[in-house]
Amino acid sequence: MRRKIALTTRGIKMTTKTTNNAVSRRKALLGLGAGAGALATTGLMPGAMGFAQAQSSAPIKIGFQKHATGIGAAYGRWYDATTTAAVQRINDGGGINGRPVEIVTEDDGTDPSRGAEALEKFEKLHGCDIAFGTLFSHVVIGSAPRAAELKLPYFVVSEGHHVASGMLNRYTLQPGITDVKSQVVSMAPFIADNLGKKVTMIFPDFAFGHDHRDFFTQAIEAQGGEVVAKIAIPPTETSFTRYFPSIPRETEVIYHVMVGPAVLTFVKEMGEFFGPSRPELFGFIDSLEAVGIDSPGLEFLEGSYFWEGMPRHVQDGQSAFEKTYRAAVGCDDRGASLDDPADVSTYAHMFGCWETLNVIKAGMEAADYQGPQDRTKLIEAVEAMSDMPESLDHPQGAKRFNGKTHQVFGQQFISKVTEGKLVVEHVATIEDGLYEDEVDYTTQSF
Amino acid sequence: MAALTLLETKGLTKTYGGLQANIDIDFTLQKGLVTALIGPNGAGKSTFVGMLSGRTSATRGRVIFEDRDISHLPAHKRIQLGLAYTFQITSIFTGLSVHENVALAAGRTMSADGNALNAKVHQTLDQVGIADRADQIAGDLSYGHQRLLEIAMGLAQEPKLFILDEPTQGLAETEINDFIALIRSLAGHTTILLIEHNMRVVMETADHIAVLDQGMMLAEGTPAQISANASVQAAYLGKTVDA
Amino acid sequence: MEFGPHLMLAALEGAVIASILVLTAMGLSIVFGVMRVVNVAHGEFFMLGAVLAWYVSTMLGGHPAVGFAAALVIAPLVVGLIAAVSDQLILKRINYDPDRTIVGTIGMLFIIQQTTLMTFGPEARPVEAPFNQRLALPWFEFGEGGLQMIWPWGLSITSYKLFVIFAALAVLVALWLFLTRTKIGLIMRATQQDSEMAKAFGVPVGTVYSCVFGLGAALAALGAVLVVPIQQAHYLMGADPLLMAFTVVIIGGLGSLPGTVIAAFLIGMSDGIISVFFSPTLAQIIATFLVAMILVFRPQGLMGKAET
Amino acid sequence: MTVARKINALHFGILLFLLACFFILPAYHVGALSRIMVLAIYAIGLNILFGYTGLLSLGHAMFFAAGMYGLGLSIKFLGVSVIPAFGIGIISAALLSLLVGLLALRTVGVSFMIVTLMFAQTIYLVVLYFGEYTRGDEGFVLQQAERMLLGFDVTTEAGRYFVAFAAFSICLIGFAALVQSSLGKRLVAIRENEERARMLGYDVWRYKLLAVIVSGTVSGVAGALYALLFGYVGATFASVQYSILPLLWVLLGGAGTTIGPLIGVAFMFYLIDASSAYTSAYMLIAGLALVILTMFAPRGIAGILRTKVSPWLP
Repeated sequence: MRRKIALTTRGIKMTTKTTNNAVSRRKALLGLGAGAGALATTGLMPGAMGFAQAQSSAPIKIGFQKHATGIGAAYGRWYDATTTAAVQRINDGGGINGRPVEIVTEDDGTDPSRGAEALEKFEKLHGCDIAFGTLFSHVVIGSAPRAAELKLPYFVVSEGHHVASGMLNRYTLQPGITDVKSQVVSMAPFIADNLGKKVTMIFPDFAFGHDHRDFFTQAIEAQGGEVVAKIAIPPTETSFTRYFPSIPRETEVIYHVMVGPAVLTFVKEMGEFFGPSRPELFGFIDSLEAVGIDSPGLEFLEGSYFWEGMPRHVQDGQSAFEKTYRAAVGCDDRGASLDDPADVSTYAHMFGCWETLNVIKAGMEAADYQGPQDRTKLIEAVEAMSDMPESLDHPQGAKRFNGKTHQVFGQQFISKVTEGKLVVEHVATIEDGLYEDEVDYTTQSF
Repeated sequence: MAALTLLETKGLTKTYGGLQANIDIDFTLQKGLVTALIGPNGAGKSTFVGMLSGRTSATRGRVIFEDRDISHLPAHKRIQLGLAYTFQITSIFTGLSVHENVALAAGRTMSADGNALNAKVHQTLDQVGIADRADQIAGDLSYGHQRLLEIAMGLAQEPKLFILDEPTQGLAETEINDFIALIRSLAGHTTILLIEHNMRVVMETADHIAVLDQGMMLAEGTPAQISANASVQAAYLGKTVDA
Repeated sequence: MEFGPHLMLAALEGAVIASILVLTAMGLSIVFGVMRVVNVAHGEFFMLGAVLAWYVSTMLGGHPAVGFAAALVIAPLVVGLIAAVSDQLILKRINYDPDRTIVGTIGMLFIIQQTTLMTFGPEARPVEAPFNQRLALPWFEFGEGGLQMIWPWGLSITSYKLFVIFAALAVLVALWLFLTRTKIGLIMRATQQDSEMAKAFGVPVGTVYSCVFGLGAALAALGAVLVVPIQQAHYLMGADPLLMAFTVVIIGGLGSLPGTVIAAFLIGMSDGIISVFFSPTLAQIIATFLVAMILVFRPQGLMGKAET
Repeated sequence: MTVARKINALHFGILLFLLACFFILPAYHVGALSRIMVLAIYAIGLNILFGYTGLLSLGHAMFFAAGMYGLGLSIKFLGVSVIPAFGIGIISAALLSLLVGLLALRTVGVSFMIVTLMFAQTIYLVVLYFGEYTRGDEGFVLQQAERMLLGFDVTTEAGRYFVAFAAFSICLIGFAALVQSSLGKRLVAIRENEERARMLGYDVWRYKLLAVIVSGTVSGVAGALYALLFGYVGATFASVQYSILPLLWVLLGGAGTTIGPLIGVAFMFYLIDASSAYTSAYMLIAGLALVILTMFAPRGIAGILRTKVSPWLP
């Protein structure tokens, strides 16, 4: 599979010379200065080949399902910002197969039915080449059947296990972000070795929480630990203190994955409950995406641990790719908007949009994608991918794509809150997060 | 005489909280007659007929209709047995047409066969004199016509016992004359229990009069007997009469 | 945790929930009682209160208490004004027809929500509490040496949460005085009893309605300002208070203010206490179902008069 | 033309138009219409109870969900084919509505609203509680192979459209017949004046129960159909939002009219669809539209037609 990747890279070199889209000079130069190494391979010199090889210079249209409204709106805004930045970079680099990329955005309202409608619009109204997606699992799962019926490749950035579980279909792929099962599995060794073996889990009582419950219980047992209590909180809950007494005294680690607007309350009330004598805390940053770690009431998190898909705060030894990426999406050293330090991004997830778009680009170039008739070729090209080295295309780190399960795997970070900063303590490798295949989509017909 | 009794009450009593609205009323209603129930305001007349029709549940006592104890039947079952009831405050389907109002009243017993039902509706509307308004929305009718419509809805059910709660209230003099004529035309085949304040209507239509005062049956008799009854006069003179 | 302390903790939490709920529900109850309309946008007024509290406290800066105190005054006033204006602009013109009011207030709900999303954004934003000490609570137990005072693990409340309970009580008392001792309060209650009669006596019913609508919204906003240091301001936060308040008002018995208070207390507490005995979601299922069954077997609510 | 003829002509005209739409309209609108028709069935379900009987339920999502999960779970776990699964979906909705009717009809007015709301919320939480089977909020997918209707593929555009069309036709014609029947008139009588209806000898409670069951079952049909045609079953459809939506559709289209539900769904769909092309603030536009409609067209769109153009509208 290595060969294929190399080919792809050559493809990029050949075609990414210029673009007819308006070029943001400032951003391009910024990128050039910051990530010189990476950019040398993709090249940003104007002129030369142009669209010579492209049969058409019409834009490649990518339908973007956005959580513009509804419960996922905070994610939607940053997914949008990242997508815009990634497309800008792709277009600045000459587009895909010599054609510029155009993003067509539709609000999915964070609702499965609206999500499916958005896909319909992409296909039938906007004439999109592919659809590109969204975070919340129910939207993805509600949309995926339509994608298959419309024969519209649907690239999701949801971190759900739905793709790799085999629940979805050949048209749905998740090549830019690791799924929750892998994330959870890769956390267990660190927790068992460093924090404690008796774990109480607190999670929302819906599928996302159940995934955590099931995968982590298995994984921690494999490490010789045990889950001493599982506290499922109803998703509509807004106050939590009354649930904490169910935490057994013997608990050494609390594993929490609450999401939604009430999580701040959750963390705050947990702090108030335990006071000075708390067990170790391990959480998923999903809880605090788009929320400043220095928000009032979160002082209690000092010294606790978080999974991060990508470190929100700049770490020592930051890679050039990371630096360029961070600047491109408009985030400061603390993962907040450059314009407003109170506007914190969803940094641990949104890189998935950036990377997914680059995978799409690589896939389209490998498949010599010309139009909707080449969609299956595109899917096959992506399925054929395997290792993706760390690069500006993959600033979060190297990835390994599993073509059979349509799921990508990458490294995961465990950060400790240290003086109000998320400092990476441990990096779980790709291997830590691998698990047996549950499906082989490549055997399904198109 | 027993064979001619249509409805009978035994010890019928209603108390609201501590207030006694009807106290141990024993009453018989003769088949085929027009009986008027009179009494001063607050005497408990509406409560009494409410308990007959089942709108109001009795605190105790029995209601016997055609030799059958109906005390525990809900209102709609009593209506199905052949009672009809018009409300003191006009109660019609204001959003529906006059025709539909009467059709709903007649339609319970008749099959949905359009023609027979239509004929019945027209005949009934004719009877009360508003056939020309069949297609109007009931809520648009004048007050007097709405009262007539409600009477038509009662008639359309072809009741064995027709209870009218102050049917002439608010009617003009000519309309009252028409009403009197209508009641007279029904006399003989439909038994009528009439709550009425207008003494002219009572005297011109009733075969029999019952007087209720302070929740108790004060007197019963023919119009002539009642007119001459001293205690009835006392009851009326002692209170405000709003007829 | 031991059963006793757990129950006590749940009861304390229940009291906090009930305190916020009672203010929100009182607002809805007054509107419902006087105007006989269901205000579906009531939860959005609650949300606006929380959002405004964030704006006020962020703009003022300084000690959290300054911003909080300012928000306590400003947010209810502004929200009340917005509500009164929308009453004049919309509800008055549809004659408070029940069905149309539902559609109209759903429309208002969308407008308020979207406007907040576009200005305030989709994030949950915290407001710092003016004070927030953790207070460990003791528990008494019969041990070997007789009655012992122990300090169970986790049994605590914060000073701010205690403040919320007392603040809600204070507001209730003030509201009661307002309704019973002031002229405008009496006019409101007279209008509630019989708006036709009130009109006949020269009460400007239209103005009273606007005031009532404003007052109802202001109470919701006040509840939100109190809650926002515990929970966070978020543009979708209005749905839950709306449903809860609506339920409280009906369970309490339409138009019965004492009933509303009792129901808020019952529902807030039961929410807390049932959770001691069952797993969280099951507890919510049971609590929700019980609320429905209370109404099934007492359709007029706890303090309502039976309809005949 | 007699009124009955006009009414029939109207309904068949609408159906013919919908049929023609498949051949005339661009693909996107064909897809949109199949969704609109399914949701219009849901709105018809609510309209029977709310528009014609005068009972406002705020919990109809539970019936929609009963149909949806009845079909979805029986396909997923019992492995039955579509037709029996559809039957199970409908029976689930019918049983649930019977149960809810028996309990909730002890209440009237706002209490009825709250009781139905609470029952629906209970059902929603139950769906989450049994997440092991339902996959909670995330829901689950019905695979293409599981969605064959007697060898007929409902996952194609045409398949979906014609199944939706057939179901909608049956529901609209059945609904129109119900409204014209003496049963329908009695329901209206109860809506207009319950006490009068009772004092005409009608067993009001029994008619209301019947209305709840018919209404709930029709809503369940819509839910089962939705799962079948769109291949997804999820808790979102049991949430409060999906109880409020049909109410909105019915009120917008015209409560107590036969064509109101379809008009309401289509109007709302295209309003959001059109405005979302220009702005992400389509909710603002939808909100304004609601306020304006309720101020100037209180009886809904079909209501305007009835007062301004054709008073005979059923």
